[in-house]
Amino acid sequence: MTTLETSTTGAVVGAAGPRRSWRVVWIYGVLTAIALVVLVGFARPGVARFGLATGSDFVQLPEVVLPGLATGIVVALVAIACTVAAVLLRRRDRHQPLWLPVVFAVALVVGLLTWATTGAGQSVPLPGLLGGSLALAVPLIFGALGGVISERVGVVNVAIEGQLLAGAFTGAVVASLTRSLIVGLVAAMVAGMLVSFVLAAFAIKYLVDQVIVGVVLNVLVLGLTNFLYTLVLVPASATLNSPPQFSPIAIPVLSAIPVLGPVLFRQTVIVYLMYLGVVAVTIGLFRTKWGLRLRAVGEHPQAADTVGISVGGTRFWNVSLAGAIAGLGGAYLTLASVPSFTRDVTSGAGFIALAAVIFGQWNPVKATLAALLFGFASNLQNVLGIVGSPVPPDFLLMLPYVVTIFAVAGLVGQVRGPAAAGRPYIKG
Amino acid sequence: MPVAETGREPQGLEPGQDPQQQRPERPAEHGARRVLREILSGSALLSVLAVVVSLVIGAILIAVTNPAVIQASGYFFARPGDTVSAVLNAVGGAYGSLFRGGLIDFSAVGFWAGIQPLLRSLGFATPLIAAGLGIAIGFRAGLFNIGGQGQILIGGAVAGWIGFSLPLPGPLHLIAALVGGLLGGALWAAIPGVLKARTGAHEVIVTIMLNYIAFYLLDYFLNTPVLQAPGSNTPVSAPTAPDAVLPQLFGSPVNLGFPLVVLLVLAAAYLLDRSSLGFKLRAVGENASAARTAGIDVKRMTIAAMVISGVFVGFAGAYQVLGQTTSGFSTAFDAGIGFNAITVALLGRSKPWGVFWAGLLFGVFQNGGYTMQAANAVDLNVVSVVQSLIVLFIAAPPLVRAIFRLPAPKGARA
Amino acid sequence: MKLELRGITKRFGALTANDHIDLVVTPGEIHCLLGENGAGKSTLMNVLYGLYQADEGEILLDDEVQHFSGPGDAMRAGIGMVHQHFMLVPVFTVAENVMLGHESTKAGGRLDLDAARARVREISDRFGFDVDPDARIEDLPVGVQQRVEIIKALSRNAGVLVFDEPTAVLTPQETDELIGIMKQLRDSGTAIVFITHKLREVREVADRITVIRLGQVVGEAEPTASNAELASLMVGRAVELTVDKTPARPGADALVLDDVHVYDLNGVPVVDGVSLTVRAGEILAIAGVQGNGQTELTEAIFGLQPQVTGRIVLDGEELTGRTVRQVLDAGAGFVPEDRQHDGLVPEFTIAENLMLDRADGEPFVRLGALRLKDLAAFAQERLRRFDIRAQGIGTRVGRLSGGNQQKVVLARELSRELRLFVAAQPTRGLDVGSIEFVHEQIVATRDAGVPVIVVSTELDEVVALADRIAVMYRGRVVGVVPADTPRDVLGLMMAGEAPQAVAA
Amino acid sequence: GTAPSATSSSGAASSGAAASSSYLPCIVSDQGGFDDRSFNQLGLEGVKAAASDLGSQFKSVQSATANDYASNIDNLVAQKCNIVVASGFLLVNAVKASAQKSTSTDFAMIDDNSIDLPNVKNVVFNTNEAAFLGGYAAAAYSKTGTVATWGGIAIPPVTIYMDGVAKGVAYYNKQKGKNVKLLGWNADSQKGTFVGNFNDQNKAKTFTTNFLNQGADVIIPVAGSLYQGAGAAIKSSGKTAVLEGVDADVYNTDTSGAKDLILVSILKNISTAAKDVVEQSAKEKTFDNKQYVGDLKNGGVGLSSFHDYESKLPSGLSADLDTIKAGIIDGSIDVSSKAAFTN
Ligand SMILES: Nc1ncnc2c1ncn2[C@@H]1O[C@H](COP(=O)(O)OP(=O)(O)OP(=O)(O)O)[C@@H](O)[C@H]1O
Ligand SMILES: Nc1ncnc2c1ncn2[C@@H]1O[C@H](COP(=O)(O)OP(=O)(O)OP(=O)(O)O)[C@@H](O)[C@H]1O
Ligand SMILES: [Mg+2]
Ligand SMILES: [Mg+2]
Repeated sequence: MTTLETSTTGAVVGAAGPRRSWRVVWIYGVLTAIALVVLVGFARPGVARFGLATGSDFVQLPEVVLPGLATGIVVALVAIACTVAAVLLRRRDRHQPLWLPVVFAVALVVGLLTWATTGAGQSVPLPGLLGGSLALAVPLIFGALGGVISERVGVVNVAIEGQLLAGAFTGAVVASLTRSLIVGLVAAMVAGMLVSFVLAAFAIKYLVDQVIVGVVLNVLVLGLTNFLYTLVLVPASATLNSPPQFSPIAIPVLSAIPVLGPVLFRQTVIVYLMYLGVVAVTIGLFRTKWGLRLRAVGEHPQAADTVGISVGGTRFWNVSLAGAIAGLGGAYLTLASVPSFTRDVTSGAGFIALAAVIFGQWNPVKATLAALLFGFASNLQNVLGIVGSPVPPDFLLMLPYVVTIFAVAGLVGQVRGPAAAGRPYIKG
Repeated sequence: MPVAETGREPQGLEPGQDPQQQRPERPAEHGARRVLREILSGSALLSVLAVVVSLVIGAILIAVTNPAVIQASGYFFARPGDTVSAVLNAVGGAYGSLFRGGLIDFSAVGFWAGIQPLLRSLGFATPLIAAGLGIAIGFRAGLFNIGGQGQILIGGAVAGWIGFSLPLPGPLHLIAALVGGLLGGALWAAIPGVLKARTGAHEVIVTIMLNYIAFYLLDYFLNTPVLQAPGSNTPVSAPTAPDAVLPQLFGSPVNLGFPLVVLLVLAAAYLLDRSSLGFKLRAVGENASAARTAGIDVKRMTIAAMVISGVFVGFAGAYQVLGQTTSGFSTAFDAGIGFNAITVALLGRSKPWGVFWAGLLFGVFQNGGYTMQAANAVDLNVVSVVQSLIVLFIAAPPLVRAIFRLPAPKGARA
Repeated sequence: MKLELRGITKRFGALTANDHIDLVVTPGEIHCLLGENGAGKSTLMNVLYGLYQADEGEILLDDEVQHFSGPGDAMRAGIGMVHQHFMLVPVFTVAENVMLGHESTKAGGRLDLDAARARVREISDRFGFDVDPDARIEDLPVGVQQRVEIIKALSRNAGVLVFDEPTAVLTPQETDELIGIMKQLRDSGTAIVFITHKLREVREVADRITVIRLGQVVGEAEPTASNAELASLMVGRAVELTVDKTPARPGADALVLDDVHVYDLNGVPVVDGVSLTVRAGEILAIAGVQGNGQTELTEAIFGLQPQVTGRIVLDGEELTGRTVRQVLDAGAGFVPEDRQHDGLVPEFTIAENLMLDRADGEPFVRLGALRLKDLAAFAQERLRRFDIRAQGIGTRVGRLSGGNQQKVVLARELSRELRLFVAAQPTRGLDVGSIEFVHEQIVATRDAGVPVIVVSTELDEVVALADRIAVMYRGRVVGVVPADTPRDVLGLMMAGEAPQAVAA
Repeated sequence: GTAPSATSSSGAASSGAAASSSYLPCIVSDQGGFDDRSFNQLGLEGVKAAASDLGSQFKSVQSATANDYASNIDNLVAQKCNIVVASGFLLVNAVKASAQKSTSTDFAMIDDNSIDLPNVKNVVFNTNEAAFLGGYAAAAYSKTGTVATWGGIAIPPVTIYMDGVAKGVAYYNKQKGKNVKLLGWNADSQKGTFVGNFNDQNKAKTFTTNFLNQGADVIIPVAGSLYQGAGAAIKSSGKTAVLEGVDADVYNTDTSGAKDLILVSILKNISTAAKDVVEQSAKEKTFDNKQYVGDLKNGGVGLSSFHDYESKLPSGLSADLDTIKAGIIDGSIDVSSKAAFTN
């Protein structure tokens, strides 16, 4: 009954396990060399200016002015230090801690930003750069969380795009009708869940290949929302497509932290829900009974079955939960970001979220970081474009996608997903 | 004697007998015959019913958004007959147009005129089949190629560029453009293949990203003299030179692309069922470690599968610019085929002739949809809703059986 | 706890896997179930464990009728099972696996791992297991994994414990230990069902024996019954239990391994300076506990390991650094140890699997095209010659029983002109009838003048087949000894003792 | 089965008024669809208005992909449409092919003038003229001395606006000796900021925020309905900034609550043009293929009223705009754009 007898998205065939070994070290080396050549060798005269404050900050921070060449040298030194650390850790067969690539990446980004904006007239507002990255990443993060849960329980979730879109549409319509944001939010979750129900029902009950269902659901939801948008929403947009909007809430103390405070803690409820979601899913997956059972079902359904865990039920409810979470991401688009639904408003975010799931190795925190990286690259291209960049816009628009490919090919490489993801469980 | 016989003789099957009563496999059976047999077997009924259910759901969408129906339902309790007849009018009209526009127009004079719609549908089916074959070959090798869009864009752009810029004579021009398209698709598909083989990068991520990159790359070149029509300032290419256009056959709406895609189906069937390469691809797709142990170079097969997949998808791209939008293309000439091809491949169960029929069905729906929209003001999105429902229902026979309360087939697993 | 099965019948479509089976197991008894592959033993146990619902019949525990709708019910009723294929989540720790399904939690649903660790330690100590609760399953040797399975069952206070072919993957020492554990459990009043194909174990441990053939109980036997009697009862005919082989007539040195090292992905040597010579027409058996580098060594010969140093030479031809293809083309045949994972493509037909390693050229491929007629004729011949029980050459291999699957692998590997034959765990999980056949084929290959390496964790098999025996321990060859070396010496060598020390 | 006859009144999600004329005007959209709050929508409005004037039915079909253009047009012809309005330059090839085959059908080709056939009337707009005024107004209105424009994708109907805006800002600087900065578009290098599509409101919002962070207080998004994202950005930034609409008078069409942010709209009167062409074709039955060029002079393009902002304008701006408009019309002010139509 299944067309795709092979494992596709979820279970990556891994003749060998994680083969990170020396490759990562090489990447450090190569990137460091590039940084050295570009940032120091081709240093541009002048300074780069970074704004740290937002207009409404409590404490107004001064602009940071970085001299092009000196910053390049410092960044190169940090990069070299990171490379050396990586080599040493590798030598001693130690695990590479997560902070190392983060420090390395941050250093390189600072270097790149400085280099690219040295001598430009404009200063780069850092909070804006980071805040925009977060804004672009929010739907991706929700989608990725849904993806992680779904795939961890053994159901490949290609339908994230459909879940986001259904959430966006339903959230907008219901919030418009009821004038209640909370009801809209719940409706978005329900809509995402409904899409998941279909995925779960077909994948679990009817054993249809999960990738088929996912792909088809995306088409179905896009077709349906387009159809209803044109025929129902547009003629009655005042009643059906003018939802209220979540307004940002500043968290007292935290939002006063320089630079990061306003970025992270002057946000809407949905974003706070997202923080909670990342933490809850992470703790839940790895520290609770729920997570243990969920992962067991995704890794070895038969083993779970033999200890009395209902594989179908666990999959069904968790896939539904995943849909609800993705639905929240859709609601962000139409209730928090821009309060109205427009056709195909997700425009591919679900696919990027899927990439983030895999890129993040099915780990909620890493997937979140992957989504943030993508958001950052998207926003960076825009900011660079504004500040004045010699690169044609088409190439800037490619930037986030190229960055993702490089990251996946270079740093992540062969990743192993939940062993049973994509495979229907047949008892016996 | 310590062994106590119970004296009962086991009544089970002979050891050599397979209990499963499966149909004997006939690997050598000819493709078209096998398809025919599959259609005539029990699952054909289910497929028809799946289409019926999907059309019914589509009909509900059409009816509830139809102005006449909405109007009549306003006084439903006074005159329910009006609502019913409005529904029948709306749905009957829409599906009548779908049939008339996609398959056969019985109101047309003469056989030739009557099947014009079908012939036009073949034109829409052609790229879907070609790209669907490419995706299916990827599936069979265990690779999920979501990059159809990018491969079509690059393949088509190369074909188009050859088609309008190279001064080649006669048929050579067409051949060169076609080959260029195939190579362009292959090249773009080779990237995820090589990255997967070399670094293990997941093809799903890479192909998604390459779709976007191809789009912006094409956009860039459409704004430069490389692709932009001379003297124009719109990002639209120059028209394909007449001798690089796929010629119409016998004055019908069908062009050479369709016979070529039939050849592609045969080639794919041959590749998968009859060739050494296909055998190895399938082996890698089914069990990569066993293939490796048997001396098959898994990495090379990964690259080969992606390249071949890209060749087929590239044909769809070439077809788009040499047969469909021959008067110059923009960034949108992929027309969603890259994604629809996934659905087509899935509906066709990744088998070449299955893909062929699935592509044909989608082509008919697409073409009929235009007439439905023009004649009955039914939004085109209904078609994609119905198409996706068909795939879902066909994939889940038990559901269709449950809907129609059909008995489960004998010997179904517990 | 007393277990009684009454008239259990289980059908799969047209096939009756269990046909009115009656079975009584009393507390403090080890009850052996014997039967050839596909006789219906696992099915019966799966019914007992609630994984399958019986079509007819009932299950009684302490004379009370039970209704299990799933394994959860069975476990709560006090039934534990050590499955033929381990039911452990590889990426979980021991403690996590043990607690799975009956987790104790702290506030907020958080796992109480400490409690689970304590439970693991407690049971470990009781039976003298040495199991680290925080070790990940995939990092553990098979023997230890099995202990985890046992801990899992005991942690739920199982009164009836089922062992489905638990010794198939164990070393003699581990088997002995397991048998000790079973006896200990029995003595503490547990009712034990023990399924195995190894008659020696049966006689060693069984209190009663029930033989199943084709889904029916065909008889009961006493533990004192001879191997031959048991075997013929199982198979329904007389079975040759000893390998009938003439002394080897070894020829010249054929395969020479010189200081071979294999490194894993972290650069740790898993094969650590192995030098061996195999002569034409002899069987060199490599014995050893699972996970001491045998797998990697054979894979190194076939170019399946990425990091290999040293020299591997076959008939003067260097194999080191060659691709798998080149090694196969040099005339090497390989039966990998995990046939389902590495040896076969389950979705492919028998015929297709028979050409898997010859997909590039003659005789099945010409000018890139498959020659299906030739393949079909060849496959028919193999089917007959290797007595592969299947409906036909078009049957998918995944539908065959393990024994028949193994025959397909053998039929493929032994159909080329061989200059080297390597068989890893060639009879793992096979019944006596199939073992007999496989052993005959291996000996026949040797007699044809081919150098043969047999890797086995099964001492019976090693002793039966070998002309010489090399024992591996921790990536090194402890010693190469004659075939008639006593079992206890071999056992000690497998634990790392040098042969001189053992002999002394 | 028998289908309802092609011209039956079952068509068109339409006026509903009883048809008094058998003349059938039709319109086909490009991929943006008729709800793009931009030229497709305006074209449809024009056709609707003409149909209601004529007392006729009308038909409208949407295109979802590039594959749809030719079939949609052919099907409209088959539905016996008297005139087919093709909305957007992407349809040009399909129109050309169909017009050659169907010589008895009239065509109106919007935003392109490359077809030279007796039954095709090209309708183009010198949008840069109006955008020039918009740019000037933006520069004059800006308190921060920074204004910004960005587009959906880089196609001429979009960049022609951005060119005009750039020229208008530069003209303001020259005239007033100021240094108002325009972000997001460089008319010389033809490089600037684009969202990459016309759907992604979240990205539109984020990008607008980036411009606001750079101090821009007048934003001119040239991307159909994506102005909503820009409006949301201004609202959530808490800054005082305004938008300029494009194509339609967004002050009137907006339903997203961005109305109070609309300083002014740069109009491209597609609906009037479409209506005129249809009525010309219908009433006089004398359809001419003379190109229609909408410009400041004939009112085909222009600036909308400043609505709520009328009272907040810098003094003299209205007069300046009138002068400039005259200058553009008489050719004394250079508004040239690389994206403009040439003949
Ligand atoms: N899930 C199933 N579906 C259909 N048939 C099955 C299934 N499981 C087992 N069978 C059939 O039931 C019969 C008994 O199988 P079972 O696994 O119980 O044998 P067994 O005695 O355990 O063999 P072995 O010694 O090889 O483990 C087999 O012939 C097999 O064909
Ligand atoms: N899903 C299935 N459908 C049909 N038959 C099945 C299925 N699963 C297992 N079988 C049948 O069950 C039998 C036993 O399968 P199983 O995997 O238990 O092998 P096994 O008992 O371990 O055999 P062996 O002991 O020889 O290794 C096989 O004959 C196979 O044909
Ligand atoms: Mg068994
Ligand atoms: Mg078995």
